Amino acid sequence: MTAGGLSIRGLRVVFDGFVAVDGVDLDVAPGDIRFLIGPNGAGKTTLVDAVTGLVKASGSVRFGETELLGRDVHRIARLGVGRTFQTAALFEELTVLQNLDIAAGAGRGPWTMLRTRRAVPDDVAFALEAIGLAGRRDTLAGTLAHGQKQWLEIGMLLVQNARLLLLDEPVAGMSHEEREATGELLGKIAADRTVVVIEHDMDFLRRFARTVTVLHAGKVLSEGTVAQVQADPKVQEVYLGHAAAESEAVEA
Amino acid sequence: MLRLHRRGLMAGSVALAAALALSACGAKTGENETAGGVTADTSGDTVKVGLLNSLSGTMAISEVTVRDAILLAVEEINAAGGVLGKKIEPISEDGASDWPTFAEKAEKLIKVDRVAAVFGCWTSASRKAVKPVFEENKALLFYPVQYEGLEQSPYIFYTGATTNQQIVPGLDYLKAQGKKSVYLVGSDYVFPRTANKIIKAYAEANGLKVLGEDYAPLGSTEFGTIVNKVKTAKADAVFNTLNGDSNVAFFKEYKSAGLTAAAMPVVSVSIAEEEVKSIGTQYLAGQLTAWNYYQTTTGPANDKFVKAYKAKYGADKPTSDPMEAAYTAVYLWKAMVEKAGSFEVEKVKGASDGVTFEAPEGLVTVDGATQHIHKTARIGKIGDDGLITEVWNSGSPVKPDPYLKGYPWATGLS
Amino acid sequence: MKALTEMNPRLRAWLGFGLGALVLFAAAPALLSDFRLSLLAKYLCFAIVAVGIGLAWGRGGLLTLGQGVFFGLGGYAMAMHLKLADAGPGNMPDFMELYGQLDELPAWWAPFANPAFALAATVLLPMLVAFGLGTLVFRRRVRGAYFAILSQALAAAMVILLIGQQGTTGGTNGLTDIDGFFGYDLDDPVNQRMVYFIIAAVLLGLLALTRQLMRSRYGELLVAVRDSEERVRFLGYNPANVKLVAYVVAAGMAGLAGALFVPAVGIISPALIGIVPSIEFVIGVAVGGRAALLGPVLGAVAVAWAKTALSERFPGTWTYLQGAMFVLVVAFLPGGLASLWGMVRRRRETPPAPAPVTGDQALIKEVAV
Amino acid sequence: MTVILGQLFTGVSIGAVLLLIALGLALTFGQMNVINMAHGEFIMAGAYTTYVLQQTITDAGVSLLVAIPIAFAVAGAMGVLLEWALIRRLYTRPLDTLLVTWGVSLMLQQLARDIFGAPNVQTKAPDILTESTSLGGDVSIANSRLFILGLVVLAVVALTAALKLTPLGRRIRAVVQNRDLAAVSGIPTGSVDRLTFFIGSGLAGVAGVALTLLGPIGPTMGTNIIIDAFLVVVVGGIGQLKGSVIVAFTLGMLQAMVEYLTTLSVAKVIVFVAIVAFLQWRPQGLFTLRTRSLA
Repeated sequence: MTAGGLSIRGLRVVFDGFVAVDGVDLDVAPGDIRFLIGPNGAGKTTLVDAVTGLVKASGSVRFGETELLGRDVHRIARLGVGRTFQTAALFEELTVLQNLDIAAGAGRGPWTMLRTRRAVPDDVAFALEAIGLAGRRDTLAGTLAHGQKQWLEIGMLLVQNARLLLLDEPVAGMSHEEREATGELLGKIAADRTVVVIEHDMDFLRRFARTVTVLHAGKVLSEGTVAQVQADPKVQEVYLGHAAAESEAVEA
Repeated sequence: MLRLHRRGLMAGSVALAAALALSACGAKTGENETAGGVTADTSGDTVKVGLLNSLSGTMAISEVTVRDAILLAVEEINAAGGVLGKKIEPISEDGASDWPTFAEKAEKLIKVDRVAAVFGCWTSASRKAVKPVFEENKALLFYPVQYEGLEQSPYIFYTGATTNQQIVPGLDYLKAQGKKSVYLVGSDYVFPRTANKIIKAYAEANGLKVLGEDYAPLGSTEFGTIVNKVKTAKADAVFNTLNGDSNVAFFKEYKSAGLTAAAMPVVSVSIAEEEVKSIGTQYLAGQLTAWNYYQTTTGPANDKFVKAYKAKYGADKPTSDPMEAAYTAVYLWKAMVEKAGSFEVEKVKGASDGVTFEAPEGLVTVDGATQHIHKTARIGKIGDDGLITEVWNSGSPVKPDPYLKGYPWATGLS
Repeated sequence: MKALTEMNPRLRAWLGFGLGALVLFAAAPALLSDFRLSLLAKYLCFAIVAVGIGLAWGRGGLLTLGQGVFFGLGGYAMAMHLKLADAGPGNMPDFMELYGQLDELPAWWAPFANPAFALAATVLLPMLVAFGLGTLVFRRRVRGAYFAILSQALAAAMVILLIGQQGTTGGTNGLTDIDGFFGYDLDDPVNQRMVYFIIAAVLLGLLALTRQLMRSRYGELLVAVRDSEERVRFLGYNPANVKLVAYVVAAGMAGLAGALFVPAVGIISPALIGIVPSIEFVIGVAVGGRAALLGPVLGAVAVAWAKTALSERFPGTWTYLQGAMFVLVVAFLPGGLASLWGMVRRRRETPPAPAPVTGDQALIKEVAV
Repeated sequence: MTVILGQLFTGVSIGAVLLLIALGLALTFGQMNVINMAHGEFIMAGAYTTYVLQQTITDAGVSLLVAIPIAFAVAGAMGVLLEWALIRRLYTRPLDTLLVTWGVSLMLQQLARDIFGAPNVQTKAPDILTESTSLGGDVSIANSRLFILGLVVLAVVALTAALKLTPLGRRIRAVVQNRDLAAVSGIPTGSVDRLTFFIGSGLAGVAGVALTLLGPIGPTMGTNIIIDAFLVVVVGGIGQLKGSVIVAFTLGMLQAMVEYLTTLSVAKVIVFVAIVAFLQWRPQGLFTLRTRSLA
């Protein structure tokens, strides 16, 4: 296992007797862009919840050398684990700049916190450029277009200096152009980070996934490259031929 | 430039504040005071008096009736020609059941309205809050409610009972009835705690056993435990200094627990005719109260008072001890002013000793030394009709003794 | 052009402070009688509490219905010192001998004889209590309505405790009859004026401090926590600490206000601490505009003034009006009167931070699915 | 020994009163997450209903029994009105609901003062409810307390049955668990909310009738008890009645025992400390409807 990667062993999450994640083992290497797919209720989001400390889980989740399970959400975040949510969760009453500045600031000392921001920090300026919102930095986040909100979320992960990015349906509702842009952004980001993406969009997956894990009923069903997974009969069965059919249609 | 500007402004405002604060320093404590109080404005053909009662908030229930009684007295006096030829102009302020508000309104009445005297306050806390205001400004307050004693402000006249005119007679009565033990129940504030201290001292000297002492927070309505304790203590009587809503809950619980007036009578010092109405005779009939006045008190002065009150405010409105004391207070002030021939506070005070008034409760006399009044103590029994009838009285007015100096057992209390 | 817009808010703020100072230090004393000025002093004390509530509730979303507790702690600390000073060294305050029948000063009173200790305690004691309770409550993520109800219950418990210890706290009477203020005779109108100036200066100072807090990075973070506590957690902050700072600062302000209230009015009593006064502190903030800087101040002064003016003539009507203010302002104008001002004046120096919108709820639903 | 038995029953009866005043809240606050500070005034409305009825029905027993359904309807109607006029606009702003309903409670109190006068009014209880039942020896139980205990058991059973067994109850629970899903499934969430409010507020009215047997009937009677009721629901946890039931009786016992050993003031303070300590242990209360939501 590579240092800096995500390593999950025997992860189990139970809600009131319902087993949402049932003994998942998962390794994601640094530099990888891993897509998590699976039908509704497969446990994708729950897995991310468990990694980020939101729900209680048993087993082991290591990021690099550090065990994450049992830590508070904000401690896990400080270890360099960042996530986004299916619908953008931004501070809508604050500007783009303020959103990014807050995301960048978890490590700031009290003195810095109590002073007014005089200039735009370098990392924030860089992120503004990277997500293409430099021109809208004083806009209230709540008034951004849907795609821009998603980008802002990714920008917040960048300035947060997350080494492990967990993105929950980052391109849902985006136009084709926006998806392309997002995918390219992911590619750039992934160079020195570990990225996990939950996504239903097969087209997007084929374009940008480096590896894929298929979850079904809380268990890992299949794992490998896009081609390997698509070829897996178990996956085709679960998806009722849906994914395969779609891919054939696209290729045809 | 901007920074300079900011610093300059900041320095400027700090300096301004400091200069103002320093230049504003006045007398130090202990220095001779220059302020000599505020003189009442009696230049016109009317004289203003202040009415300071809670017209809103939790105490409004009781205090509004006191205000009504004061207004009745004012009206009667004006109809008879006023005081020293001037009509009384009442100015009513709302203390809002909030002690700092009482202090604020007292100050307003004295300084802004420049009244000749103020009538009002009910709770000890409101009196304590306004006391320094009256003393500072050398103005007069007439306080019409029975209270816990241990006070004698030169600027307050106390027309309600002090402890030796209400609580001590109540205990004397119990002792005369052959009661050997009492249980003390009270609200958690100054009056009950002080009253119970006096009761305990009395009990020790008179062979009465105090079997228990319990306090409920003001407004508390859960008396299950206290009544259970009272019941198991098996005392001969209960001495009740609860106030307000708590009385309702206490007596309902008391009756429901099977305790009766015959077996274990309760002597209450805060239940007058108005409260009887709201608790219900179903629960109260046969219980005892200690006051100086009841609506049923006999005599032409009371017949006139009750008749006038009901005519003005409604036939279903009972009269009670604090109302009578407030009504009396206005007449006493009138008598003092007339004796002094002046509205000036110091002259009125000087003339106060020995002033009498044929009050609804009988003859009352001002004791100039303590600024309390001689009052007749009365024990009453609550009847099925909601009225309280006298079962015992002290025979003659009792000399006020706020510090209980005339009672050997009370040494060490004050 | 750009320089101008950047400089503008700062300049405007200082002009605003200058104007405020002019009104408080020059106009009010010149125009108002001693009596009215002492009333204003009292209102300004409430305004100081309101500034703190504006920070904690308006910016932090912490609806604290127990500010009376901190107001009381500060007030009692100050009053205890003044009572001891009035009594003179070695003597006990008058009421203790009367009601408490104590032979000597209780140990916990003794340190308050020291003016430095008492002054420090007026601010630090409330902050300490807020820190203790806040740590327990926020760390366990007790929030929203739960926090409001708990803070209200705290006020109720505090009143019961104070009243129960009559011998050492004065019970329902509270501490009254305070004559001196650090050697100055409070009966002297000149000294009353001095107290007023001190209160006004403290209010201005705290406004400046709060303005800085609101505009700082911390202020932005606080709004973020208010709108989406969970999101902030995922960015690596512990929201409990962020809220704690606002709560503790608000408590300190309430304590200071209580301490200044004592020389201004001459009394501190449990009647100022309980559930009702605590919630009345909130009404002024709501009316003025909870998230604005000046809104709470003006709202608190206006409501207190209206109460004095109206309750004299129409005590019943005042209660209706007070109830109606809660209903109309909170339900239909959650930004308070300040938001009207904002609507009129299009441009704003800081991004608006109006009524908390429950971003959290969207998030909750989100992660729940 | 008799003391301890007596106190045990006192604890149970304090718990019964707590539960009775908290039951309606458990429904409106617990199930709908709406903090209704005017709940105390609905209790007051129930008590005044009893008083008004006694002006026409002179027999105390009959009027008390008649008062129960009528108070339920009166307070319930007030609840629906409040929900319709204000609360439904504020579902996403729970803290503002708290303040708004506080304002409503102030106005209702003043309204009561204007209609019935500031002083407390009296009602007559049927004689049997002012007596006590002996359990042998010195131990006896006040009939009024037994009546309230019976009433609260009845209310809890009826409410539980209604929630579990009737189609309406299932709808209420569906809305509680997932409002959006319920809405999509064709459940009219608006009218379900209003109905829940009707029942919750109606229960407050019934509590008001019962309280006429124990305490004062006046404009401020609601404010004195509302905080206790809220604490029961907060500690009991959201979304389940059994939490409130257990907590009400536990707090009742705790208060009775501590009060017996010390004083009522100390008991109140200790109960508060116990609640803060308890919330340290279980910040979401005793029982919480477990969903996968952020808690």
